[in-house]
Amino acid sequence: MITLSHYLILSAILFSIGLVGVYRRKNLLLLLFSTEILLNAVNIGFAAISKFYGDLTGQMFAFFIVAVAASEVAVGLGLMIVWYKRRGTLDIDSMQSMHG
Amino acid sequence: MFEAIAFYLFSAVTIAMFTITVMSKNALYAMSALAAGMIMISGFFFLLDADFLGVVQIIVYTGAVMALYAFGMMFFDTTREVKENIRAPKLVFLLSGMTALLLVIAFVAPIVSDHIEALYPMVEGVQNPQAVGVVLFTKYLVPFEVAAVMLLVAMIAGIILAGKKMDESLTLKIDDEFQEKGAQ
Amino acid sequence: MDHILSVLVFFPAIAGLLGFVVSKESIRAYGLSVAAIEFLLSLWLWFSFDGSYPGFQFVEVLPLIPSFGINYYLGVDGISLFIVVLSTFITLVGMIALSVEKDLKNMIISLLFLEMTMVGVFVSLDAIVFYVFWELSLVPMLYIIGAWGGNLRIYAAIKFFLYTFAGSLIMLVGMLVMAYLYHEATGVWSFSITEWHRLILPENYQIWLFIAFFIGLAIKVPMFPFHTWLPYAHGQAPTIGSVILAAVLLKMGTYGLVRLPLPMFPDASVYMIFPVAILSLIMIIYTAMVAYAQEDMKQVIAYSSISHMGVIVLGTFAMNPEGITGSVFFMLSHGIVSGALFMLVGVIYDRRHTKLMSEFGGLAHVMPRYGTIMGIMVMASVGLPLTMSFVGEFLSLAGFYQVSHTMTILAGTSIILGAVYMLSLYKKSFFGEVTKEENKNLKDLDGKESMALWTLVLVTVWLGVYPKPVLEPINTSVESLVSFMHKKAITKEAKEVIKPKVIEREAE
Amino acid sequence: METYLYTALFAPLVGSLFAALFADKPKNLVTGIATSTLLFVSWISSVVLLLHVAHGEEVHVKLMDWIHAGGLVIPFGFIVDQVTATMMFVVTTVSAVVHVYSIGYMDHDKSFNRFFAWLSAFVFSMMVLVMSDNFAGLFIGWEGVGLCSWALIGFWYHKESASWAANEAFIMNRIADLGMLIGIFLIYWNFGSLQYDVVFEQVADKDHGLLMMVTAFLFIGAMGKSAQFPLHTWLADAMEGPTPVSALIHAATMVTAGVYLVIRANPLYSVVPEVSLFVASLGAFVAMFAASMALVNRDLKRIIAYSTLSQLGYMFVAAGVGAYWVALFHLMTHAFFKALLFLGAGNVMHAMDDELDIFKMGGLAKKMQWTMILMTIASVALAGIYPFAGFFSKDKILEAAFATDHYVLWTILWITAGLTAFYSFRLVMLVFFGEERYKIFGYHPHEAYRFMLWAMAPLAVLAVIAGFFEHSFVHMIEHVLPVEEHHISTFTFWTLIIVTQAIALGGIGFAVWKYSKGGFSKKWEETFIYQLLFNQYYIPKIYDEYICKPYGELSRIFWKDLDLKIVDATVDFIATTIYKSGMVSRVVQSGNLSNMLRWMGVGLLILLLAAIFYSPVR
Repeated sequence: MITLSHYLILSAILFSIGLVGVYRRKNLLLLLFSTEILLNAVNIGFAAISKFYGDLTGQMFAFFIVAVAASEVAVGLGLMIVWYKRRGTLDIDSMQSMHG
Repeated sequence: MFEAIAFYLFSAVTIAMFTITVMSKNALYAMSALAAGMIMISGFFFLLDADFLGVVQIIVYTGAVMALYAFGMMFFDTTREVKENIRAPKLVFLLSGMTALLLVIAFVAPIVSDHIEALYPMVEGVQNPQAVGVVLFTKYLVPFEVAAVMLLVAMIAGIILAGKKMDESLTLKIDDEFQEKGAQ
Repeated sequence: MDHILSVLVFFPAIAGLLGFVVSKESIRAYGLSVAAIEFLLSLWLWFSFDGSYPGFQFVEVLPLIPSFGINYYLGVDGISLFIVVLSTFITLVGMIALSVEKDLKNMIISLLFLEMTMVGVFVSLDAIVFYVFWELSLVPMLYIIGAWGGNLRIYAAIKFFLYTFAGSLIMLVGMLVMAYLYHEATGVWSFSITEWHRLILPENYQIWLFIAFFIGLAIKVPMFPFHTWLPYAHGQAPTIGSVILAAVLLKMGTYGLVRLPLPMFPDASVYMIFPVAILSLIMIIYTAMVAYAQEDMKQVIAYSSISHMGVIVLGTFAMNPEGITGSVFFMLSHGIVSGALFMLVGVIYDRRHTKLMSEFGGLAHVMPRYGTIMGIMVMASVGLPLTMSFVGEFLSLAGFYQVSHTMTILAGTSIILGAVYMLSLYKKSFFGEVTKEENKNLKDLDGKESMALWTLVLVTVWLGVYPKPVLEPINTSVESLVSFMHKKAITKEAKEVIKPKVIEREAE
Repeated sequence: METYLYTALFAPLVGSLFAALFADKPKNLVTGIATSTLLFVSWISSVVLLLHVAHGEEVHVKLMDWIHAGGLVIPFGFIVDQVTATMMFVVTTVSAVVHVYSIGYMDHDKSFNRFFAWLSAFVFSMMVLVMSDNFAGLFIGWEGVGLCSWALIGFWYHKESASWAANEAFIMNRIADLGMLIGIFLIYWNFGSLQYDVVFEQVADKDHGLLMMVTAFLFIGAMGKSAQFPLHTWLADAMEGPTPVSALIHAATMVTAGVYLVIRANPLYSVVPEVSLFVASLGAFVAMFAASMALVNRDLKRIIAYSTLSQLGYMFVAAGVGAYWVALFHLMTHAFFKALLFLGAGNVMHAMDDELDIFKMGGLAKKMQWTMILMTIASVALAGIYPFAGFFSKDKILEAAFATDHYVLWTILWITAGLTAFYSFRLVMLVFFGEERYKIFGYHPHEAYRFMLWAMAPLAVLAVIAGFFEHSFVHMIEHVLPVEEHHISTFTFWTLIIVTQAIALGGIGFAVWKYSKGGFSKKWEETFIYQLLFNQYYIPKIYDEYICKPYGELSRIFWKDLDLKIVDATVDFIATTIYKSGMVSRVVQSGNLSNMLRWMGVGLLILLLAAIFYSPVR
């Protein structure tokens, strides 16, 4: 029987995979992919909780997360294109002007 | 039984796909794997009786987002292998592993106990999209509209950012100053 | 005029906002008239104040956050009334003597905002409102020091801001704990200071809370060893900044002592008399000596302020009507006298752009009228009878004498040491021959300076000779405060130390 | 009578304010005349009051409440009883004379108007001092005279020495004032009031130790104002002021305020013999101590200043042994002849272009006959020769000391009487007789204005005849002060008079004999004793070396080392520590997104740990 814990553990694992990506990726585009993984991992968690507690709120959150993710991609990609046109690279190490 | 099989199957595929996304050196592979993973995730949603969410997942992610990425990648040089200077890879796995472990511990020994009461319980006998629609357009109407506006704003922002006239924009000039400072 | 206090608080602020649209040429007249109206309003407040009633008058209550008992709660009693009048008066006088040329508009607008916060602190009876005005008062002052100050102005301004801000945060914690304890005791949330006064706490709670409040207030006073921001602030601030800082802002600390910890924690106050008195003594003697060593006229007066504030704190902790009345009166007189002294230094600074005493000498030949006023104010600062300061100093020390004989003698050295540094200041800059060529053709006081300064001289002498109109309302409120503290005290020592009026003393 | 009281009190104030209006204007004779006239008015009122109270009445008025706080009620109340009336008479007489005299003396001074403003202000303060009916009022006057004395000593403020002396006087007085203030506090908290009558009524029920404290602290105040050892140095330095000021303030009136205080508080002092004995002993010591310094000094005014000190010592002896009326009597006679002496010295200074060294004078009698006569009268009176005023009062002091069995005090005073006679005539001889040394230094002395001499005349008359009013004075004063009959035999009485007269005449004779022969040899000036006396027992130097300089030094250390380097540095240290920790941790802000993400991961990990192990919900 698949219980809530299964889903949550899956969600945790996917989230960790996303984290690995976020930590090790230097290419901005691929970094953005990793964040998508994070968001999706969380979405699974929400949907699962929504089901096992019989509450639609979880799904609602998942919807908004999807909406946020979509906007993020739109803006993020736009920024990346700008950056790439100017610098010819998407490597994070080249972006250090916020150096404190 | 069917559910268990489906769950494990989807899980395995999703994990594999996402791992490829994260580890692959080729951006095209990574993107394709990501798209596959997304579809598998929509499978989970169907399993979880969240039909509407599953559909949205496929349309938005696999359809819109991945298409966006695909178009975006056309701007970049994606045929080359991505060169990444990864520092302290062990640390990455350590951190992620620890986080995963802790999350799993947290979930296996549920801290959030059974006291949760459903705010908007699912109504028996009503189809999921219908129920979602009712809640979305009553309780979450304002956030929903805000999300809509946000998407609109994001869309316009994306158009402007990726638009043609960016060479003359203000950001460029400021950026040159940054470069000079960075050089110093 | 039921809302006279609100009008007093917000009129300058609204006028300040409108000031942005006033043209540059007429801004001085505009500022003057706003300050004058505000002063007249405060005079009206004074005249319609019932001096024989000890409690709060002109009370206004308006709920702000009812669920936490935070109200917009204003009121004045004899203790705060005159400090309010002092604030508006000093602002007006300072505005008259204002000699800033650069960004005059911004200066006047900041002054008006400052006036709002000053009046606000003294009339608010809700801890949160009090705290808000208390913190807001830092902002215009920060701006005044930072924008019109001397070479080290940024350092001085930031030091001033951070130091006092850190102190008041500790006080804020005290306030929150106090509110929590009030809630625990009564089940109701309240930030009303008058409600807090009624809450009787066990002694150990009192002591901790007292310390929290005391640190916040002590930095503002400033008590030794938290005093070092003051010389910098004074040294760098423009004249008007120093005047208001010394005359009114420092009084917030001592006023706070009378208003908050004393009636709230009578037992802790008695318990802490000794350490506080030791700090005050160090402050009196030590800073008086430091003042003597200074080379800069303004620094002498800055340190002398600290020394005098020590006497005020000592008088506050006398725990009898004589001492507390004296210390409240001394706040007023110190406000007027030190304000005048800073203004006087400003006069010479405007002419010579230096404040070093070694640059002067023989000024009495060149600027006789200036010398006369300076002489009067120096003597007032020294505490000569028939000036305002004497009344305050005499009563403060007399009050504290009941607490400790030896410590009063030590504190009394302030009258000697005060004479030492003030007279040597006067001697170095005004007596002797005119040695420097630049000093030979200095202009004497001009019209606006004379007007501002003579007003201050008149007030100093008038209230020195006939302090009754001011002393009586103060005394009425202080007497009820002290007998209230006496009734509220729970420990035996506190009951013994807090001595209400003689008649009540004998009745027991 | 109230009208007279207020007239006597406020006439000088009006004069002062009037003169102050012209303070920064050039000389205007009107100020001098107006203030003098007003003082004359005040004098008339005082005389009327004196005659009124002579038969045992009192005038007591209350102008208004001054301070009212808690249980402390201080009114502006004024009382004129016999003591006050005597003091008022002395003060107004001397000051009226001095005002008129000053019109001539300050003739050429550019700050003529300012001088009169301060002088009249001084008289007002002095009147407040003597007329108040409570200790706080007394303190107002007390500080007021101190202020005026400061302004008048430093009148010629362009001189460094003058402004220095002014500050010294003020600060020394302040030290004593602290004692007085403490005395006042003690009185308030134990007697519940500061009114004389209320306080004196309760003396009987109070603890002896308390009364000792009260009297001791009040006496500290008196010591400062009356320049008793160790606070005496300011008086000699105060001679930097214009001479009329020295005559009025530093001889006749202000310095006697201390004596007045002791006399006024006699109900307190008479019940504490310990303190009274101390007062008397200190008085006797100062009498001798000051006289010894006067012996060798070369400065005209300083000699007279030391003689003032010495005579104040006499007064304190009288007050200390319980003969309060004698002290007051001596205060009065002394005021007359000492003021006269100073004004005479003023004439000399004027004639000699402000030269003060008596060894540069000599033989002035020819040029300044009248001044010589007046000063000789004053000196004889000072020496205490019958029938001059000094005889009566000084003899009474010696008698009182002897009769109360204070033989040591008597001996000291007796010797001092000889010294007094000697130095007074040393002065007269060196200034007015002998070789005309001033010619060597090129001075052209001339007699003072006629009206100045006329102005001095009343004082001269009083210096001669005041003594004869002894009985009427006793008759009047016994209403308020204890007048004890001393039980000494007629034989002892006459012996004492003869012995005293003998030593005084001996002193005069020695001085006249020695200085008509040309004075002491140079060798004497090299002896240790001479040097010791000439340097005023090195006390000013000691004060300078061991009090002023260390104070200055300590102040500097407090400022530079303690305040800036420790207290402020601690604060700054806290600030810089926070700042530096920021500098250290800014490495985190490398601007590298990847690094920042990793830090975020660390934070997430920590939060998770906290959530699991420290979860509030279990």
